[in-house]
Amino acid sequence: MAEVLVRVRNLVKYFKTSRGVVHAVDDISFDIEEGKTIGIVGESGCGKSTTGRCLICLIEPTSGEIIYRGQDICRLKRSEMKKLRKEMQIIFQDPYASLNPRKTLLQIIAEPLLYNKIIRTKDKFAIEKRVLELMDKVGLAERLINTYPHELDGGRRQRIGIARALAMEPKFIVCDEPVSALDVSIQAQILNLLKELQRDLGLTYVFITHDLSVVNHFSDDIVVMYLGQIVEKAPADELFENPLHPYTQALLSAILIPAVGANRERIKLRGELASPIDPPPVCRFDKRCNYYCQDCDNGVPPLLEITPGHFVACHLVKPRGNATVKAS
Amino acid sequence: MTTATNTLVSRKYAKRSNAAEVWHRLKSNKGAIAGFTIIVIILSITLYSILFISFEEVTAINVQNRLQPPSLKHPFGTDDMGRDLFLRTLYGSRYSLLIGLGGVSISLIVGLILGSIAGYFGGLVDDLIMRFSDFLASIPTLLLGMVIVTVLGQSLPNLILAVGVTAIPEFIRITRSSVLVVRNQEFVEAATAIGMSHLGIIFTQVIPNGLSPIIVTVTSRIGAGIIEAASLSFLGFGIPVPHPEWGLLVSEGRNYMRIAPHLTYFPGLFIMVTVFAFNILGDGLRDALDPKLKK
Amino acid sequence: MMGSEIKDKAAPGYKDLVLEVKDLVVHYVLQEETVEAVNGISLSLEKGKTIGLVGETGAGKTTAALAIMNLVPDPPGVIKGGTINVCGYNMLKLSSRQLEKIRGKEVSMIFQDPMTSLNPVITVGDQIAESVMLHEKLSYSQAFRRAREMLEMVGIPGDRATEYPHQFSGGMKQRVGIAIALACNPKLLLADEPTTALDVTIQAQVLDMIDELKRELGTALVMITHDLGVVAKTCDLVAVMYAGRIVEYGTLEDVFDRTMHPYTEGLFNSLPDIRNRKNQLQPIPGLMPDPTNLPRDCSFAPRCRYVSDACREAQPTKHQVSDTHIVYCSAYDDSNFQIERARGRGGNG
Amino acid sequence: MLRYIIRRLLWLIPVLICVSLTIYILMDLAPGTVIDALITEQMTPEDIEKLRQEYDLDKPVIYRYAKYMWGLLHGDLGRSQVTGISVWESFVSRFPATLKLSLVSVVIGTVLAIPIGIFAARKAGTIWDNLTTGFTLIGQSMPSFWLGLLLLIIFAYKIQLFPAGGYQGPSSYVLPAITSALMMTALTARQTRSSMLEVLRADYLRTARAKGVPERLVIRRHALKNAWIPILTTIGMGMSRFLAGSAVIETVFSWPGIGRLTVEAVSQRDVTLACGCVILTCILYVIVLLVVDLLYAFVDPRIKAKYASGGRRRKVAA
Repeated sequence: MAEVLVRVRNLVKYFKTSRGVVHAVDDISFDIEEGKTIGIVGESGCGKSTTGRCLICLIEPTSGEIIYRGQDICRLKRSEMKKLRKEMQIIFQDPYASLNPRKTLLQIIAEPLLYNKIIRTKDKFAIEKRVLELMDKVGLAERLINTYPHELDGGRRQRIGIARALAMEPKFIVCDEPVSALDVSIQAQILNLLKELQRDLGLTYVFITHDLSVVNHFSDDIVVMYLGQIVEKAPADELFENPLHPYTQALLSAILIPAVGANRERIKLRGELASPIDPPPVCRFDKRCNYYCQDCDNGVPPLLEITPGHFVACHLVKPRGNATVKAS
Repeated sequence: MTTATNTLVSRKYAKRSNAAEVWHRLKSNKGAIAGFTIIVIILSITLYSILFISFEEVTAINVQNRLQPPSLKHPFGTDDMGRDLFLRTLYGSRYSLLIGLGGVSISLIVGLILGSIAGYFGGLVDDLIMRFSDFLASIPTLLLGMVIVTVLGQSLPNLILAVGVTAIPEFIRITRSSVLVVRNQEFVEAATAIGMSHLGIIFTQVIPNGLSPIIVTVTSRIGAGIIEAASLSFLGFGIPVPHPEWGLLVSEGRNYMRIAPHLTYFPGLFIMVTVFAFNILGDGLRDALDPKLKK
Repeated sequence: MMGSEIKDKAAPGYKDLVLEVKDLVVHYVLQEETVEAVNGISLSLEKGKTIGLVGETGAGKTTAALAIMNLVPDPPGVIKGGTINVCGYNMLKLSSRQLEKIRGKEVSMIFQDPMTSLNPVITVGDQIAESVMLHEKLSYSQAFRRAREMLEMVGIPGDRATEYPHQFSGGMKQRVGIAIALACNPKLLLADEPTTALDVTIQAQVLDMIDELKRELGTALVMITHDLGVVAKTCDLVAVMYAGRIVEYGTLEDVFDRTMHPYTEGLFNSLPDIRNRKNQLQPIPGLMPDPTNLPRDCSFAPRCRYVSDACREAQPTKHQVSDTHIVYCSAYDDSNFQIERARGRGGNG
Repeated sequence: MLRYIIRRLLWLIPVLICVSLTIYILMDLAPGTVIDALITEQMTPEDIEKLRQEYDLDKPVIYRYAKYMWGLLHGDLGRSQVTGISVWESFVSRFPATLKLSLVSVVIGTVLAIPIGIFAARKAGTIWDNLTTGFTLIGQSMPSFWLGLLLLIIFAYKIQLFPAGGYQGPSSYVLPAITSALMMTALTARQTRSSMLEVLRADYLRTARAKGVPERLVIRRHALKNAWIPILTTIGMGMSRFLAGSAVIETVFSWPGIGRLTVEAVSQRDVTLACGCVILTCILYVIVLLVVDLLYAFVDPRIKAKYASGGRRRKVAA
């Protein structure tokens, strides 16, 4: 069993708005093992991006702990946090908005090096050497060193984002929908690159996405979120073979498989995502659920270990293996 | 690798920088080039007048020569005291330029600081600064200018101050909104992720990216400032006589509209051309700096 | 009654062919360069059928769809050649007044981004009623009643007709977009990535709904998408596009099970297989060519793993594999050539 | 909605306090006092002292301000320190002149500007667009006093078509209205052009065309309705700018409006009159802006919803 790198305990993030408190992330806990990839899936507004940003302290959680190698990073002082920043990085979804349009590729990749005084600003040769090394690692041609992001296509921009994240030799990278803005052929290039880097550098990933086939391909463990809460958590194989939460089942059945006749009858959900503003203290999925019954209004279901390693939060799924809900 | 040790690879692939790119696009904008040319001409006129025209020369009274129509000797004619209007108009360019540039610098500095604080930090600071800006903006500009000049006395620095203060709210608002746009971008988050401080982010990420609308406002505001100052002078709240400020010259010409309309034509024309130059330059800059036009 | 009206005007040879496109070429002429968006595509579609137009960003799918409506923004767009026939009307020869009569009535379109494609200051009811009033000469109250019916049909309570787009969620807005498009029972519907901006579960709902309505109304559908899963679910015919050309064309089974073109194969190999998570992705190397500077030879050649000298000499040759299946690839000049996907199939079955 | 209006009007109170405090104290601190104009050579120092006491000049400025504010609280704007006429009365007697002129110019400006702006936007990049852009830029660059004087020289002195000034009869409106309408037109046309350009790129216009809406209606019903907000802002700004700058045009055409009244008050150090004028102009100013904001709600349902929910905007992080 690999060592646990990050422990998330009772993470909560609320946003105050004029219309009420948005419960973006509402009391979630999970562990991230070193050298592995944990996938977080869910639809828009389920709080997956907020979780990712909390994990590396880009936004401060309302409450809860994020324990990185034994230290609660939410309680660190600025200077201590600055040291830790080098170990944790993020790759963003939008390769257009995540790069400063006024800087060249060289400046963008060198920025973390200079800012953290890893290399002195004056040492132009050392900077360039390191930048070229990183560009080579992510598959960017040397001649692009002086280009601006807007001159490049989405795939190459995403490579810049990866090179920037790698510059400080991090151990832990949050990938926030890194391929969802890319075309299929480019998406596969980037996914392979990320895998290769993980193998070579021993990286730990949190892979946030809404694309289930990508997360299945890419992750070791999968966390399924719905309206700010974890509904199911299991190793990828287990989750895809034996989904237990009604929402996960619906989600999996909605995947469109690119093969003739492969698309089975899908589980139809009622209605649409409820509002994350001041939700009632019951199962968040209740009214849309095909198995909705009175039990479902008995408070928020706890996340229970049903079989070893497989956690589900549903009033109808009880431990000891006799799941009432079966995949159709 | 061995041969490259003493030349930077980045130099090998050197190309146009962002600023050079904007300049390139500005060059292909005919309006901007026209505006730029006029501004250069006016600047050289100002330089010429500083070097070669003395204050005595433009204020010396020569009654025999009064109210002469334009001629070869006096291209713009002479005024009611026989002073050559051509020299006076050339001499006056310095006031308008100083007021335009000086006024904008004041409002730019104050607006930039307050606007970026408000936009970046938000919350209570934002509310306070915006209330201040609203308050300042709810006093009609010309009125505020008149009061400032009246209180502090009629002089060039006070006129600059008056023009500057009245434009502060505009700069606060424009800075704040462009900071707000930039600060929610992902690359600002990326900067936080590499451990950058607030100050570092403001200076390296937010300001360079929020600058375009501010630059455009600066150019068009210079023009507006010149008109405002001229209007104040015209109403009698400007630089005192006998300084040949353009607005004052028009105001003097007003008394002789029937018999010597040239006194009104020329100084006003100079105001208009100068302001036009800044406006059209601002217009060109707006196009050149617009990221939407970038490919 | 509508049918007879059309048949009177219909071009000779029109039977159940709702759409026929021949050698369509569309370029965007900009100041400094010309974007060659669509470079000679041909399609035909019968009543009630669905064709999938598949390709990546910049393949020219959207431009092709806009050209079918004769809505390519001009300038800079120029339709350089070809013919487009919709329900017997020659779209490129009609006056703008005649076009306005056909758009929304015979052919209509659903756009990709439901957030921006509805007018934010007009109620959704009025937006639906507008096209009914224009095409069916109904009074406002009759048209508005129809608008409410349409909303009900796409699963939105009719009472919400008086609300504005900002009061709806993304999935609901796309339903409104569909209601607008279907308000006058068009013969042909163009759907430009109708579900790309939506969540997975909502995507499934919307696709099901399009499918149902299509069947109910007998509408022919052009489904533009980059998602092979969507194609598998909805389409009868598939046209795979690359750099403004169709590279492979056939029935769903032709293209998916008897894949011929290396690019189509590359697309399949780039997709993670949900049934086998351990398999390695094989991305197509390199990038799509710059559409302002397309090569005169096969534009896929630089990325193709089967490339040979013949590919670099001329445009790929057309091979009619079967009645329904066409592939444009010079490699098939050699009758023994097979792509790996086909070899694998041969080995297994 | 009503809550929003009330909140905006309540906000006037602190603004007016700040404005009056600033103006009053600044004016009071200015060199010279109002009695300078009243002192004659025959006056003895005692007489002058009596005069000073009469105007409370022996007391601190805060005392005078407090006294002024006390009056203001009771709806009394005080009397002019120079002429002794009630500030309210002189303002009310001068206000119609300014209002008529500003309405005429706003109407002319809007009616001309919007078609010009739409025309330029639809012909963007052509010679027609460049011509209108040139015209609007010149319009914006012309100092209004100069334009006014030029018109006077040509139409009042050279061809004597219109009166040179004054405030009687429709013909006296022509020149001042043209002067102020030109500024208005230039500003509004430019704004209309750029906001139409923005809207013409929008996806929903494509939707409208795709459902067969005739081009004329696409522009009128779909595009213009969305372009209104920035145009309204500019019209409101133009209107308030007119209030602010009315002094200039009124001076040129000897127009008996509030702009001239204020200028006279400030130059005569008539603190009460000046302060009263500033306060009343401010109120007008804020009301114009409020009306513009309310018109937004009329054209854009999203803004209406925002006002209805109290009007505070805050970003919701995703």
